[in-house]
Amino acid sequence: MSSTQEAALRLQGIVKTFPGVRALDGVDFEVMPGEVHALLGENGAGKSTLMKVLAGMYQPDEGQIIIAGQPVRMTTPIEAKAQGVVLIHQELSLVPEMSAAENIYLGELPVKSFGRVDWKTLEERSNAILKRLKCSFRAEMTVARLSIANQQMVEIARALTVEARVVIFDEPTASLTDAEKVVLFDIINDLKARGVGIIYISHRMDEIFTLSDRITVLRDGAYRGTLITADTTEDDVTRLMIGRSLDLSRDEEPPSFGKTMLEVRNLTCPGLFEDVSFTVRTGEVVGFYGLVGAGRTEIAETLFGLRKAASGEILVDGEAVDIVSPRAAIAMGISLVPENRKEQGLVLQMNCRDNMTLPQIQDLTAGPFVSHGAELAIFDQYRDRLAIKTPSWRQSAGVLSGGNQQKIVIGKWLSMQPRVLIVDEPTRGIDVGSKSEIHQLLRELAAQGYAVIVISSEMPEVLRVSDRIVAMYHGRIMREFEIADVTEDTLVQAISGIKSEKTP
Amino acid sequence: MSRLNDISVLRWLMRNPIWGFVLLIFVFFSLSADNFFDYRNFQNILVQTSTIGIIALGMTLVMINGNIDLSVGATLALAAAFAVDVQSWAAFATWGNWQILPAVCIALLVGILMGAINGFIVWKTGVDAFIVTLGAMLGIRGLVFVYTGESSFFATNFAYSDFSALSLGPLPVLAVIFLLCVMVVHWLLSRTVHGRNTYAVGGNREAAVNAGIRVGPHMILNFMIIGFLAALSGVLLSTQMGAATPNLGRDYELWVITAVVLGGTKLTGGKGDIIGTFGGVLAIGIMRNGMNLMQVPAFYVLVIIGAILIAVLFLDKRFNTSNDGGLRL
Amino acid sequence: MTKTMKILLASCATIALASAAAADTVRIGITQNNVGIDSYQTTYERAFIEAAEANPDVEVIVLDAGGDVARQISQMQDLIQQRVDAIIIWPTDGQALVPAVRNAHREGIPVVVTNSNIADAGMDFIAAFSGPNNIQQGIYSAEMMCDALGGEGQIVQITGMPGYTTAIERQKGFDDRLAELCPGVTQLDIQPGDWNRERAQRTMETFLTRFDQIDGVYAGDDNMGVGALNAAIAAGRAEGMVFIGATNFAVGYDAMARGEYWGSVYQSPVDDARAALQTALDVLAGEDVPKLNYFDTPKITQENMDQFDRPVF
Amino acid sequence: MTRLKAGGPAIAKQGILVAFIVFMIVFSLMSDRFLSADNMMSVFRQSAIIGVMALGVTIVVIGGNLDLSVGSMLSFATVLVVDLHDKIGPELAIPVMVLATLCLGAVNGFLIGVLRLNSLIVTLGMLSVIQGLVLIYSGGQNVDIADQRGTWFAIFGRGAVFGIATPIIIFGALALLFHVIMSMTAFGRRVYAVGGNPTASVFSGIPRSQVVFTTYLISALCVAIAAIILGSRVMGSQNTVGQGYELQVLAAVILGGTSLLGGAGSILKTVLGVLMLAFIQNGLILMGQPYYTQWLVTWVVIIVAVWLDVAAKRGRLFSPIA
Repeated sequence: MSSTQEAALRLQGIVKTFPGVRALDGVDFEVMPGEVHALLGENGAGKSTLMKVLAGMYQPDEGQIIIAGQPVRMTTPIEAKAQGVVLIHQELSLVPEMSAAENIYLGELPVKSFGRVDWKTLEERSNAILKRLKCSFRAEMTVARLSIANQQMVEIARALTVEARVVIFDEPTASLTDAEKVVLFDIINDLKARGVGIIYISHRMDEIFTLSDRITVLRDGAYRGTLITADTTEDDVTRLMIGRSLDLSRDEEPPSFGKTMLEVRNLTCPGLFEDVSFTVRTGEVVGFYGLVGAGRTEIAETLFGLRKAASGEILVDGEAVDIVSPRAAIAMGISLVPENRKEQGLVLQMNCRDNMTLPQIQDLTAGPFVSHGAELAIFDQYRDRLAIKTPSWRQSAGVLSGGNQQKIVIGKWLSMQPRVLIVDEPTRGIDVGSKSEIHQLLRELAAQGYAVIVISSEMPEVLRVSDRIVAMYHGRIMREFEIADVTEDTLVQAISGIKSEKTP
Repeated sequence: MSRLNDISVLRWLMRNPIWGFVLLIFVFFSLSADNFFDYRNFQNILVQTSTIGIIALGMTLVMINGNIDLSVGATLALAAAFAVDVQSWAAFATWGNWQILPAVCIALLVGILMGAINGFIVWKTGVDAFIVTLGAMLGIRGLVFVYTGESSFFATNFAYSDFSALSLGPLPVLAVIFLLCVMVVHWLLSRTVHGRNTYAVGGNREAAVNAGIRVGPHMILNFMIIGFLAALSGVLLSTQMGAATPNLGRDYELWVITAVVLGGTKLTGGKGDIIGTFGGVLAIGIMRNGMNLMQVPAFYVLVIIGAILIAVLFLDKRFNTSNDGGLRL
Repeated sequence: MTKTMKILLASCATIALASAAAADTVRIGITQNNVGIDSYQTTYERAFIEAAEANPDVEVIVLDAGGDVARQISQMQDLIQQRVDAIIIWPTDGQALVPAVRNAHREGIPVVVTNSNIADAGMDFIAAFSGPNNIQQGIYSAEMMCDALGGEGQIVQITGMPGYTTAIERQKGFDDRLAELCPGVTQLDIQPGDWNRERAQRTMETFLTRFDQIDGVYAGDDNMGVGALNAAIAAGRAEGMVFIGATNFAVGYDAMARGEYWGSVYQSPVDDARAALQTALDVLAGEDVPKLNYFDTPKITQENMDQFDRPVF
Repeated sequence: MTRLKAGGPAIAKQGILVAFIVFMIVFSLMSDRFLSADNMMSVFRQSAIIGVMALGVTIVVIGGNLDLSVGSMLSFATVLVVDLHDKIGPELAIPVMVLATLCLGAVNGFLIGVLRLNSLIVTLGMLSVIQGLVLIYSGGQNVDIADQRGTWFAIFGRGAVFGIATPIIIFGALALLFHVIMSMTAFGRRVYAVGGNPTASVFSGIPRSQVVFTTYLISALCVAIAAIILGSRVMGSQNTVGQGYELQVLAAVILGGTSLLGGAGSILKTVLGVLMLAFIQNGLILMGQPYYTQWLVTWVVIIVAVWLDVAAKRGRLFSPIA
């Protein structure tokens, strides 16, 4: 990476404004051939806008894009791809009813006469790319029938249809298992070795420190600095991102646990989870850790009345209960903050206040009417308590940042005064600053005497918030750890299905 | 037949339940209606279904795109009016039987134009196609009345209506045109880039935009295709009548949508095919024909067809939707 | 109730006896316009079936096009397919059925057109027409209107479903005759009421706000005429206004009896149906049947109404 | 240029209101009778039947579904109430008809709310089924009330209170009632939630099936009320009297800016949509235009009004899609 070398891609003074917002404010950025350059910033810092400018989806108002020394103008994704700039989207953007091959070459299917698709060429080329990615499925398969991870591979395969100069990965690991991550990192290293410049966007610090050569940080649409990864600590990066230092330590009073609030005995739902037993006490956070598909979310859904267990018992506060619906669960004091906040947590076009009071709207009435005052009182209380940033309760939930949306959902369930609070993936897709606030909040809730279950796929998260960790593998509980006894190694072993000595 | 073949036929029927239904009613009417199982009756069924069938092909494209077109009945009437009226224009008076040619061309162009207008509005305004074409359904019908002045047009040249009585080999020419359209649109949808992009735009519009597919012009093209097919259907219908009436094609949009949905195309887009639509069209055609032959009173036909539509939807939901993982939503 | 049952039983018995006796029956197919849209067509259908059942030598196939031209064309094909001996058609559209009738003609199946006639181009291919003369009915209504107003006044017209032959013919007969007979009567406006009483009522309400002086209303049938009458009564302007319709319905007959409705044209669906069947049978019997067989549809007014039975529909 | 100012003039977000005002001004300039009290009353009275039905359909659409069966359901209810009027008397005919109509609504609600079948197709099928049922019931005959002057049933369609026609009072009262229900009660909130995001609603403990089911019952109830007005106004009924009403009703709802995707819409704006359609019809006839010009005008008005609405929400006039 000598300074004499020509950058694969260079951005100079990029400005992009939207009505009322200056989304990018003079951003400089470069990536060298054979370099992995991580791009960091909180949600709303301008990363996505920058990526869309790079991928030809937005036109910058000011500034220059220089590729291999030549200033270029890219007005469509196809033009960007022709220049060798390829974006791999964060959210899967595949067409489910089409084959993997068609998806890989979407928008540029090889053509024969009369606009016919040249299937032979298409499938040959696609299979070659999948082979290069060490994928075990054929390109003729319909995408709808592939696993999420394989779908992600199809997404990545798209980048390899051209001789890419620059490949942009936008949160590529969000839905991948650890094993699949290893394959992905191999691919990135392979691309790197071929002299491709990589732009890597992620919220996960560990990945960034494993992969990247340099780190550039954006904040509020502006460039905040570039760091050499080898000479940097996580703390430096975080400070640059949020403008202050993050406190990651757990310096609270030693927790005091009360009575057993929730007890699950031999709960079984064939094909999803088997023979699951555990307890949660008041004042305690129990973390459920495991790979995607290990059955954690399904247990939560069963406890919330969304699934019917084949056998087993659920006891709330010592009483055996039959939970037939979410309404029943709510009546028993169980709350669930679901995994997917946009699809399961919020009615996006509804305003913040109405979203928050939705589960108890029936109880907030004065006569036949909903009491405006009672609703607003709840909203104000939880907006202050959770530090939700919104100009007004009238704001529709859809326009808030991910972190604030998640706080609305948490507020919605806290306001129900639950006896058991289940939080599934509390910080997925949320920036570092909000993440830490939510972790803090979960600890506080425990301290206030709530019985809390946290489901997470992120090891630092479970380690940080839990008092006890339940490790799951393939629908079964492999081991339970007290937080004091757990080590990263034993935890990884437990969730990978490696047998070890039982905990006493 | 080998066992393997049996299984694949079964599996094919499972994926295309409408053809199982077509088979069922075919056997039923063959056994219970006297004149049903007869080669000439099969010809009739094909001719009778061609009107709705040809439009249904276009509707399949538009619905896979995630749109809908409620204005096809009115477009059909407008095209029929042009096809019949232009023949009598003074400009073509000396053309003899060739006066039919410009008439048909103009009628088809009018259909394409109506489709283009719908498509353009859907693209540029971003208003839902259901609303745009609901408006167009009223508006184009208004154009028909403005153009015809409320009365029927008729073709003075019997050569025009003789066309519909022609046969090509063993099949009536209308049936041949219909089958030809089925094959061409099937080929278009399954083999060409435009056809594949139709699935992409309907299945995941964002992905299609990101992949550089120009979604707007793409949708306009599909609206033009359905406009063309509705006009073609109108021209063929007017050859059967030797005339065009301003009320022609009322409620056809509902029948067309019924046929397409019976054929397994999803209203949400991204899914469906011509084989299914063809089955859906035949199902309606056979039921109507068979019930006519069995003299089922018209009042009961309404109840039966409505109930079958709902029943098919119910069965499709039971057997053909992807497993939602047992979540009680 | 019991009386109907007895008649039914009796007719069943007759049929059973008759069919045992009959050597060869004729099969006649009928495709009707739109049964169920109003009582006239329904009564027609019922009368037709009754007339056919009363005749042991006739077997009928009764179809309904639901107002859809294309469906009527397919029904024609289906009837040809069944090789019926004769087809009776109530055309949904006079022009558009010409080729279908021509096909039947080519196949050697005689076609009798009922109620509203086929276009001129089709006259060569039909065996006969049987039905009311709609143009004449329009003329009658114009004459009554002229009479009632004494040759001076302002009127409005409410027509049937736009684009349908009966509606067009009645309007034509009325317009032409009125202009000829009574130049002193001016037509303020013509709007459709779609054979629908409620829609006619709405149309009339708008007329009433629009025009301060309306002396007479001509409606394409009594159903719409009574709708217009309702509107005028509600607005308190019915007094002295002349209402003239066509196809005398029971509601029109009753309104006439109350003195609110001036006159109409008496047209019996039972006569219509019987005439159609008889014409078809005559054709099949090889008799020399005239092309146009109009059955009588006389004027009915408050004065002469006691000569007519109250319509059953 | 083509971009509207963010949060710009509030008026830009009221597409329907703008269109409405423009139309009222144009019509009143073209015809001096248009704004007369008589004409206004007459338009209000005429729009009551479609209006009452549109109120129910608005609630169904906010809940994320469609109802195309209201047209033939209106035929069903009107024929039933008129036919039973002379057989069992109005005091029994009305409750029997309302119950029967609610049963049809319950069938819709069960198929769509509980079995989760697509509402467009189910109600399309029901449109056909119910039309068949009406014809089978009546044998295709018109039904009439014999004693038109003497029955107290006349009050619903022909009566007046303080000089205001009863249909207007019924429409107005129902509009207010439903507005209050949708904007101020827990049920209303739940309908918006289920229409906006059914999954999230279930995750919030809302009984989704029950809510959707209820919206169809309400729609059927509105049809029953409309049928009482219609039957009383006409004192008779044809079997196809409601044919085509479903589309006029839907047009009014759409014109009122209710999103077909569900979760958004307003009862009061539907009233505006209903009146707008009625004024277009009435105004054009007053101007002496042939009846089919109203179809052309409606075409343009629907698209422009919804376009303005959509444009205001996205902040720019034209869709950004390439």
